[in-house]
Formats: sequence, C-alpha cells, structure tokens
Amino acid sequence: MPTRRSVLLSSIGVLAAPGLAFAQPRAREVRVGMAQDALTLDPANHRNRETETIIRNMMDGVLTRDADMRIVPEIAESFRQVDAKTWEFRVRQGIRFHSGDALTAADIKFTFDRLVKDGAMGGQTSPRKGLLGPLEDTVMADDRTVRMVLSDPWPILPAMLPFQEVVNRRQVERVGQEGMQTRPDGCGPFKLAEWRRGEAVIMERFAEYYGGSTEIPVAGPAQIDRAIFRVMPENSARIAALLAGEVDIISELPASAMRQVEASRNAQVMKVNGTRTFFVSLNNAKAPFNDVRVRRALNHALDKAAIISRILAGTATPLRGVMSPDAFAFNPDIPEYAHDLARARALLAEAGVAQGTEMVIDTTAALKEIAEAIAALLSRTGLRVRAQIWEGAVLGPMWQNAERRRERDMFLTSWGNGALDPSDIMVPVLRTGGRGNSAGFSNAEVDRLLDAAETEADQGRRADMYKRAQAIVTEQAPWIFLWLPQDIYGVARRVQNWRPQADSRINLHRVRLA
Amino acid sequence: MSVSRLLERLLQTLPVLLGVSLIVFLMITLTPGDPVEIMLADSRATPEQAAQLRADLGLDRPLPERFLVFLGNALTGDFGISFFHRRPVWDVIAERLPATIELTLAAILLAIAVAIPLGVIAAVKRDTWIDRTLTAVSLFGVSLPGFWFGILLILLFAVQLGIFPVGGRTSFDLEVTRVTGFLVLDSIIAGRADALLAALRHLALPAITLGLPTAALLARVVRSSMAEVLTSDYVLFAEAKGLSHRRVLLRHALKNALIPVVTVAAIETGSLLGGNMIVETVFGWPGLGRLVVESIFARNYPLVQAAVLLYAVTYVMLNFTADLLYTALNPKVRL
Amino acid sequence: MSGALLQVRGLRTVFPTRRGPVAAADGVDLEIAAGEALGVVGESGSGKSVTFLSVLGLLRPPGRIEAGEILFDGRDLRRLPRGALRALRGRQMALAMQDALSALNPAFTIGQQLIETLQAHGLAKDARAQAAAALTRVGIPAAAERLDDYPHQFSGGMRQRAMIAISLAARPRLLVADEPTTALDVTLRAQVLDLLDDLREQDGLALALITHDLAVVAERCPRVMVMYAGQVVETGPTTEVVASPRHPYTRGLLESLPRLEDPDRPLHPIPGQVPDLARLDGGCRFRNRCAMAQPACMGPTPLVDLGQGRASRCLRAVEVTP
Amino acid sequence: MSATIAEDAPVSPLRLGLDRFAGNRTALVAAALIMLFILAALAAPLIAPHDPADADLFRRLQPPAWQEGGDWAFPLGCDSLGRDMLSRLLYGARVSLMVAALVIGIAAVIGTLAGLAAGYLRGWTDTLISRLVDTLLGFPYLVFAIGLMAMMGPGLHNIVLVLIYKEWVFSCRVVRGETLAAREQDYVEAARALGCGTRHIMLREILPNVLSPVLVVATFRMAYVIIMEASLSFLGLGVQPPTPSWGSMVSDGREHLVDAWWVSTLPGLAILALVLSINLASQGLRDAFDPRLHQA
Repeated sequence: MPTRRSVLLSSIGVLAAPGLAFAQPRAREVRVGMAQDALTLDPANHRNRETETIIRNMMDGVLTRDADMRIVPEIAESFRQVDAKTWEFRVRQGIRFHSGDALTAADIKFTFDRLVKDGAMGGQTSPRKGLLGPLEDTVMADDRTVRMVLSDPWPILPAMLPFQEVVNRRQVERVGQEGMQTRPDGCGPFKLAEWRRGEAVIMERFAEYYGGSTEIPVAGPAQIDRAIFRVMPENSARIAALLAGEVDIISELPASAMRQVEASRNAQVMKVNGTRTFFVSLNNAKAPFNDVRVRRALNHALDKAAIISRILAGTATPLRGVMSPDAFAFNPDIPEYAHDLARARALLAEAGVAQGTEMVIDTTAALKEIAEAIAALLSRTGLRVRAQIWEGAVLGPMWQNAERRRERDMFLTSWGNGALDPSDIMVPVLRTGGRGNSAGFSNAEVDRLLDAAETEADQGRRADMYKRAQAIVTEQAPWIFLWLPQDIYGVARRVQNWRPQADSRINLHRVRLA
Repeated sequence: MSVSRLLERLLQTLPVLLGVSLIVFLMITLTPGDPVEIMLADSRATPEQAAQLRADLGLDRPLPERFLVFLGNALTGDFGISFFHRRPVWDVIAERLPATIELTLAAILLAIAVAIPLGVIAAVKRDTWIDRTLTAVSLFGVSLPGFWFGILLILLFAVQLGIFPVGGRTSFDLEVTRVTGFLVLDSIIAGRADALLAALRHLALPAITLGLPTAALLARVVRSSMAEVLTSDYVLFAEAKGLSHRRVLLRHALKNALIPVVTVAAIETGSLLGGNMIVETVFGWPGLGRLVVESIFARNYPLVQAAVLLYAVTYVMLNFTADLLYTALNPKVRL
Repeated sequence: MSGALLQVRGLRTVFPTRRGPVAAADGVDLEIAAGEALGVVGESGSGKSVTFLSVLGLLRPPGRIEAGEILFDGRDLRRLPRGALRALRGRQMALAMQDALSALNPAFTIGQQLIETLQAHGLAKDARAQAAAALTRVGIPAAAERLDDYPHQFSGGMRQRAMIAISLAARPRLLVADEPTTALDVTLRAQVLDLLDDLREQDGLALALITHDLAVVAERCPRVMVMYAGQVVETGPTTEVVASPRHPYTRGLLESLPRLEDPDRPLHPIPGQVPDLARLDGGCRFRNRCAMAQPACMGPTPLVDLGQGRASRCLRAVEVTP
Repeated sequence: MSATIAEDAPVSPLRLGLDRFAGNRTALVAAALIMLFILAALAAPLIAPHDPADADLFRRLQPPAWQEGGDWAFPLGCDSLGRDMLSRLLYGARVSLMVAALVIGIAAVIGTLAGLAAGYLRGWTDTLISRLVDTLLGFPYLVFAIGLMAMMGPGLHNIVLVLIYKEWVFSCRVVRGETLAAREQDYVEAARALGCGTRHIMLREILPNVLSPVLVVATFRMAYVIIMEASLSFLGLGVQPPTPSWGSMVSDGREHLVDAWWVSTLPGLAILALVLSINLASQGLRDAFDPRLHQA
C-alpha cells in the first residue's frame, strides 16, 4: 500500500472501506500501459515509438535483437554479408501468417520494395524510407534466399532491420493500402483481436506461431492468452493503474514515482540502460558560445551529479562525450569536465563573459523540470540562465535550421541510438550539416573520420576512427554533456520471464504469469 | 415553430460555420511548425523526400486554393486524409466521437441531477445557512482545475479504495456488439448487465470531474430562477388554493423555474463537448477531445479542421434545440 | 358579537429587518359576518394585505405572527396544525389577487388550475363539467371550450373572472379580494364588482375587499375599516364614515377624493410621508402629518369605541369636522 | 410640533444595494479575502521570505514545517526543485490575479461596447457582431486557446491575449440582451425625444443600467479564466519559467500528489479560495443589486 505519509489521503478522512479492488477475473493476460495509442497498424506507414512497440508484438522482422541487444536472425534462418554493398538472407521455412498464408521470400522482397521505392504505397512513399539509408533493391536469389543491394556501403544495415516488420503481400492485395492501416496480417506471436481506437489494442495468442528466433531461449508460441496495450496518457493515471492492478507493465515511469511503486504490494521497478543521449546543445555560431572556453566553462559549471542523484534518483549514467558506454566503439579514456565552479568562473572571465549575462535554455514541456534545474545550477556562476518552454512542433524544426536558431542560446534535447552504433548518432548530430546538428558544430577532422568510418569494412579500424572522433568532440565541447538515462518500467510482480530492453521494445512473446 | 422561422435560423448558422472554418484554417496553417518536418522528425529523409511528402499532402499549393478545396470537399463530406493516421479524417473522427458524446451526456445528466435539488433547496431556504453552504459547495465545483480534481479522484477512489477503475471506457474481458457506439446503450441492447455495470463504473469518475463545474453553474441558475418564481403571485395563489406545499413547489414553481435552466443546460452541453480534452487525457478516455489536442500539437491540419467544424455544427444545433425547448416549455412564447 | 364568521383580536405580524423588527400589522381587530362585505382601505404599506395574509397563513418567511387571535367560525387558526390550516385554504377561505395574469400559472391551462383546486379538496367528481360550470357562473361564455386555453389567451376582464372562478371553485365561505379591480379599466371594474356582489348574495360569501380606492368601498361595502402604518385608525358603517369621518387621516383621504356632486372642489393631498415603521414610538403614528396634532398625541392612542359600530384611534375624534 | 418620528430617508438604489451587501456576512468575508489576496500579490517582493526562483536540489520536495522533515525557514515546504512554496504562492498570486484582472477587465470593456453597439444600433452592426459572437462561441474554447498559443508561442502576454479573444464574447452577449431590453424603456424614449445623440444615449443612459449584470458576468468569468490558465499549463502552454503561476504550480506538481502532496495541493487550494471568494462576493453583489429578489 502507498506509504502512510500520504497525508493528503488520510487527511481527507476517507471512510476505511477495505480496498475492495474489483478483481476482474484474470485470464492469462498481460496489460501494458502506454502513453499513446498506435497511429496505424501498417508497419510501413509510421515513425512512432509506441506504434512500433505495439506492431512488433504482432509482426516479426527479418532480424531481431535479444535482451542484450545482440542482432539475431528471426524470419531469416541466417544472413551474411556478400560484399560491402550486398547482404544475403536465407528465409526460414514453415512460417505462416495469421491469415494462414505461407511466408515466402516474395513477401520479404515486397515488404522492402514497399518501404524503399517511391510511390510504392498507393502513390505515396513510406515515411520509413529514410531509415534504410542506401538500400536500393531487394532481389530474390531463389524461393528461399533474398539479397539486399545497397547503392553504397552501409555497415549498420543489420542493426536497422529489426525495426522493419515483414508484411503479407496477399493481405495488401486483399485490403488495399487503407485496409492495411487497421487490418494487419503479420506472422508474429500475437494476432489482432480488436483495436479500440484511442483506448487499447487487444491481441490474442497465435497458436500456429513458428516460434520466433531460435537464438533466444524458449522459442515457441506465446505463453499467455491475450496481450493488451492500453492507452493512458497521464503519468499519474498510468501509475495509479499499475498500483490498482489494472495494468501489469508501464513504461516511462517517472523517477519520482519509483519509491511509491517499489513500496507497493503488487508492483516493482525494473530499469535498463537506455540508448538516448541527453545533452544541452550550445549555439556554436553565436557569441559567447563560439568561444570554446565558454563551452568548457559551462560543462564545468553544471553539477550533473546533483541532478542525477536528486531528480533522476540515480537512474542515469553521466556522460563525458556523446556515446553510450554500451555502444560499439565507446571511447572510455576521454577526459571528464569535472564539476568545478571556480574553474568555470575563471574560464568565463578569461573569455570576457560579463556577470549577469542572460542565457536561455529552450526545451519542451516534458523536460521542463530538468531545464529549470540546469538553469538554476548554471546561474551559480553569476550568469542569469532561465528555461523557456516551447511546443515540440515548433522547437525541433527551429533548432534544425541555422537561420531560425540564430538568436537562440541553448537547447536541452536528446538523440536516440537504438542501433548502439556511432554511425546512427554521430553522423546526424555532429557531422557538418547533419540534420540533428542543432549546435552547428563543424570540424573537418571529425567529418573526415566519420565519412571514412561509414565505408570502413574492418570493424577494428572503424572503432579507432570513431574513438578519435569522440575525443575531438569532447575536447571541442559543442554541447554541455549530460547523461544517458535508464528506461524505468513499473512491472507487476506476477509478470515473469520479462525484462526491459535498451531499444525500449516491450516484447511479450516469452512472458509468463506467476 | 413556423417554417420561415426555421429557415431563418438555419440561414443564420451558415455564416457561423463559414467563420469557424475560416478561423480554424487560418489559425492552424499560420501556426509555426510544419507537419512534414514533424513527421520526418528524426528520420534520414532527404529534402526531396520532404518535398515529395509535402506534395502528397497537398501542402505545396497556395493558401486560398487549399481553403477552397477544403470547403468544397467539406460540403461533400470529404475531409481529406489525416496526416498521421493515413486514413480518411472522417473515419478517424467517427471512431472517437461516440466516446466523447457518451461522456458529455453522462456529465450533463449528472450535472442536472445534482443542480436541480441543490438549486431548489438553496432557493427555498434562501439566505439561511443552508443556502450559503449549498452555494459554497456548488461553487466548490467551479473553482477546481479539472485535471487536479480528476487525479485526486483517481488516487482516492481507484487506487486507495478500488471502487472505481482508473480510466478507459470498459473492462477488457467484456465483449459487447457495437450498435450505437455508446457502451451504455449497446450493453442495454445486448441485455448484458455486467457490461452495463462495467460501462457505468468507468463513466463515473470522468463524468463527475467533467460535470461538476457545470453542476455548479446550473445550480446557481436554478437557485436564482427558483427564488424569483417563489416570490411570484401564482405561487402565492396556488398556496392560497390549499395545494400542498410540496405540490406547489414541485409542480407549479419548478416547471416555470426550469425553463431558463433547460436552455442554459443545452448551451452548456456544447461547451462541455468542446471542453473535455483535459478530462479525456487524465482518464485515458478515447474521445475526440484528446484526439483534437494531439492533432493540433502534431499540426494534423485536416483532422483539426474537420473536428472543429463538427464542434461548430454541434454548438449551432444545441443552440437551436435550446430555442426549441424554450418555446416548447413556455406556452406564452408561441412562435 | 357572535355570528361573526371571522374575528381577529390584537393581531401583530412582525418582519425582522436589518433596521430592527417592523410590525407591519400592529394590534389589528376586525370582524366579518357571513354574507357581509368589509372594505379595507389604506395606502400601500399600511398593513392591509399583511393582515389578511396572516389570516390565510400565507406569510412569507421571515415574517411571522407575534401575537393575536384569529377566530374563523369560532376556531383559532393559530392553534391549528399546518395541515389543518392548509385544508381550510381554498375550501373555507379564498384569495383573489390584483392581476390575474400574474396570479395564474402561465404554464398550465385555466381548466387544469381549476380542476386542481377541486381535487385538492376531494370535490372533483365530474371535474371538467364542474369546472365549466364554475366558469359559466362568473359569466365566461362558451366555458367548456375555454378550459384548455392558457391564461395569456384570455382578455383582461375574462381572465380576472376566471381567477375568481378558480378561487371560489371549492365554494369557500370567505373571500379575501386584494385589489381585485385595480388592474382593470372602469367598465370591467363595475362588472367584476357586480359579480362579487351577486356571489355574496347567492352563496352568503363573506368578502374582505382590500383596496386603496375609497370610492369603490363607498359604493360597494356596507362597512369600512381604514388602516394607517400597520394600525386600524377608524372603522364603522361606510355611509356614516364618509359623511362624518372621525379621524383626520380618513378626512384627509376623503378630501383627496374628487366628488361627483362637487366637481370643482380643490383636492388637498395629505402632506408628508408614512413614518419609518422600524423607528416608531407608542404615540399616534399620523401626528407628523396631522393638522390637529397636539402634545398628548405623543402618548398612547387606543382605538376608542364611539357607539353605533363606530371606532376611531384619534384622541380628538369628536372634534373632527367633515 | 417636534416630529420625533424619523421619516423613511430617501435611499438611492446604490446605497440600498451596498447596505444589503454589507448585511450579507459571507459576501463580506469573501470580499475581505479577495482584498487579502490582492495585497499579498502586490506586497509579494516585501513579504516573500525567499526568491521564488532560488532552487536547491538538496531541499527537493521538503515537506511543510509542521510535518517531520519540515523546516520553519520554509513554512510551506519546497517544490521539486527545492524552491520555497510560500514565496512561489505569493508571486504566483501576482500572475494569476493579473491574468484574471487583465483578461476580464479588457474583455468586459470590449464586450460592453460591442454589446451596446449591437443592442442599440441594431441593423447590420448587430448582425455582424452577433454572428462574430456565435462564431467564437461555436469554437471550443480550449482548442481556440491551444491553437492561438501554438501560433503565438507560450508566454504570459500571449495567454492574456488568447483569453481576451474569447472572453469579450460573454459580456457582449449579456450587454446586448440588456440593451435590447433597455432600448424599449421609457427613459430611453424620453432621451431620444429630447434630441440626445446616439452616443449620449448609449453611454449616459443605457450603460449605467447594464453595468450590474456585466459586473456579475465578469466576476463569474474570472473564476473560469484562472482555471483556464491552469489548463493551459497542464498542456505545456502555461506561463514561462521561472515566473510561477498557481496554474503552472498545480500542473507541475501533479505527479507528486502522493509522495509530496503540498506541491500541487497548496496552489490548488489557493485557486479554490480565490475563486470561491470571487464567486461568493459576486453572488452577494448579484443578490444585493437584483431588484427582483427584494420586493417591498
């Protein structure tokens, strides 16, 4: 039960009716509390994390990742890299779609053509085209093998495939593009029972499921009868549902609610290192941020440890640079900008930044508390820093356009690295002209290293290049480096054989109930 | 209601609908933030892909043309494709509409059921401590931010006492065939008592949160209207005829006192319909309100335009019904 | 005087206000016999309506009867339980009001409001027929068809008649008519007053005709009672009171009344205003406007019996010359 | 003859109304509370024990003084960034009251003038204004506010502007109704007969009579506006940090309702107290000045 000290509730003097929680009859069913409903059930037609999580339980991909983020074959039995620009996949036999149709190499070719070719979706192009980079064509070598041909080398292709689910080409013919939005026919562990718009996606166990990836233990059909992804946008309501036993798993559990969930009888907290790097992007083109001493001073000024311990309750790993410790080619020997207020003031004075200079941290409402904490801590240097809340639809595009961000100072944001590979984060965010390069950082050496690494086949040499690039970035400090937060989940104690994954997928295939 | 009066009323609504669609069109298209940029937020889309998507969605054409296209289609009931759901806007709205209407009706009925007794007692016992306490209690309703009160109710009745569910429209192990889309009605049609109970239990907290401010407003209208009627000659005359106090109160006084209440209730239903976004968000209620707010933040133009037009039409219809009710209840005003 | 249908002794009705309790009716005595018409005259605020509202038990809170006896047919209404008093209303005592449009509920038809009265007293055997008969009795043509009309569909005169029909539906023995003709023009006024006279003769109805119009009382009521600032200041047979008033206020009222036989006589309005009822002392309440006032008037001025059914509250009653 | 009887002194409706208002104890207490709020808001810089923006993460979610772990230096405890709740409530009062007063004030003026024009001039002015009123009323309030806020960007001045766009409609509707009624009154006929100009009649004759209903509408709408500001904060469009407003404080603190109830509840109670007193005071005003409820 929630701690006795919740004075508000007892002070209301609520009549002490025993908590007669209406125990709904519990079929073997797991409910997940989501912040948002799926936008569509057509895997090729969205760019949304919640939609991805929901669809992934009904549809499998050519490859998948295990709980430790290792890339393993799923629909493909095996895969190999033929040359720098070609990959080959052998299709597992005996896989059936929910409609009963057999899955063949033709379905895989159809799926990736539909994703990559322009106008392939009833005259419109799939919004996911960008996720597959230089993939040009998918060829059927024979009825059991498929080859993906790229326009130029792209080492992280396998890392991007787990997010592309295979569709049944006959289903598209049957229901058409519009029908695909609401009537999916996947080959995943669950099949769609009902989609109550805006409320819940209800899935039933697919008995004839081929079992999924053999490299992840306990292959075979799902072990629960139903999986329900329930939409509850408000954090407090989602937590309340977990505590009241109405949902079994909730994502995005605020750090402040961890103690309450841990203390509860029927739920516990589970954490996993996330893949999203948080940073305060400094407008390198605008004085005083064009002076590296100022950027370093700000890194020294911010007491990251205080925020991590007090606000995030220790659920984040402080970062010295851009990469996550779990990622490929992480450089552990980068020097740290230790919290040193005196040094920060000295550097600011040296750079000629007057006391009381006004600076603004732009961010969205979701990060308001963190932004205000950072502003307060940075203000200890004598600068007057404040946070400004913007609407997401306005802020992101504004900071991606050099002209529109000319007047801005700082931007608290983050960048996901689901592939845990520098190419998926350093290129868009730190290479000159990268679409996520809100800081406007431009360093010839870093650009050279990143471009070379893109096409370098030897993983060892590729890793060295990325490590040298990370060292330069940290030394130039285009950002205030923050942390890598853990993804925090509230999980009912009765849920077993499930733990959160870094790529924030909630895969209920192998879940069991106590 | 003579036909000419009917036509005149309908003609009056056209400028309103035109005005509303113009405002919403201008408001959302002039708002900074471009849906295409949002849709391709952190993808690797090249500028050509962005331009292609913009053309697909028809965003590259000049403003006046887009507005006329919107109006033309709206007349034929085609509201275009929702950017993010990639499905006809009308389908997306139609799926979420019953939930919003059911919640709004539950809220307004609850408000009326609370407001009339509260208002009558306050009027009969005017200027006594009962009147002042009831007025304070009813004002209590209008003085609370909806989301705060909603979360409080959830923590109290759902978590602590477990009497009511935290949110959503019904429990998942119940399957009711969809006839009207209104769960309460469908449960009754299907004769399923368990489904009806589940639907009502899920409706309770959101309806209370949404309905309370309106209950406060209506209680005040009932109080002042009833107080006025009680000082009228015909109430004195009715008592002089020897009718029982209760009969005078409930038959003679209440019938006249409720005339203004009904019209206010009809108009309030309109504002409730358009104002339940916050409650729908807090209770995870799959209504249109929440969808519209999410669509504005995502700059989903076609959906917002269609939804706002729908609200305007409903408002105009409710205003119209308010007039009809006023004349029906009020023999003196025969149009 | 036995045989009086209604006897009121020392009635005192008080309304608490912020400026202190106000005795709207202070020590009122009156009697009405069956079939008799008593004219009750006074300016507005003189307490004439409050007196009879107290009799009918229709006082609106916070007003309440502080003292006095109200005997109706020998029974003191103040000791009756609320239910018994309510049963009397409409059945034994009835009220007719000034404007029928506001006295009749706009949301119900005349028929409904009439039948309702019958039902309330268990007299409704053949309701619609009885209702039609009641309307015919007050002179409304084609009564049966008019039953389903709403009050606003009646003309002024007809509506007033309908209201009277409703008041008398249960054949009460006393009718309190509060300014029944004030809202009507002269021609209709006469018709309504004739109607009331006929009903009085036919049914032996006792009538309390409350009005500020002395002319109506002079013409229609054998006895008159003049009230001022909550007190009865003069009472007696109308002809004698008009001929030789025994209270300066009554004389003042008469002087401000145009006379048929002496049309060009100058009219003298009474100077000054009614005193503030919250700040009164024991003395004569008219003295601040009375030409004959003298120091003694500051002392108590009881209602003195002058013989032949006449009484006056003025110490110099006999000296009052017409 | 010394007239010891005090005559009923002639009393103007205003004094009668005020006198009756004074008699209504609840309304008096409410009015006093409002004064207190206004004073607290104005004197915030003097009486606030701390700078509302001074954050210290080690005081995060520190309970009020009377609970264990509380500290009398921060009598009402601290919020999620360790800022003093009492100081933020005082400064928050400024924002909430200013938003309410500005919005209702300006909206009432615009609404009254528009209502007068529509009600008195009739003709195309009336149609134009009435259709505009209908159009704005037809627009769901929150969608209107969010849309405009999204267009103009979050911030206090934008909130005030956005709320005014819609709020004037309510006073306009009331004034138009009252003007239509007043137009038929004899005193307006008389003024017209005397050759007074239209502007004179509207401003000198009709305006004084419509002020009482406008005042009542304004005070009731004030409660709605304060709540609306809180709703905008809930959607992330509220007032910009570090300026606190009661609405943003309630919204920001809502996730701590169980482990730190005071962060969200105190500003909620503050809104409740202010809105309740505004309503009770205006209810008192309405009863005091409404002739129909006080027949002789």
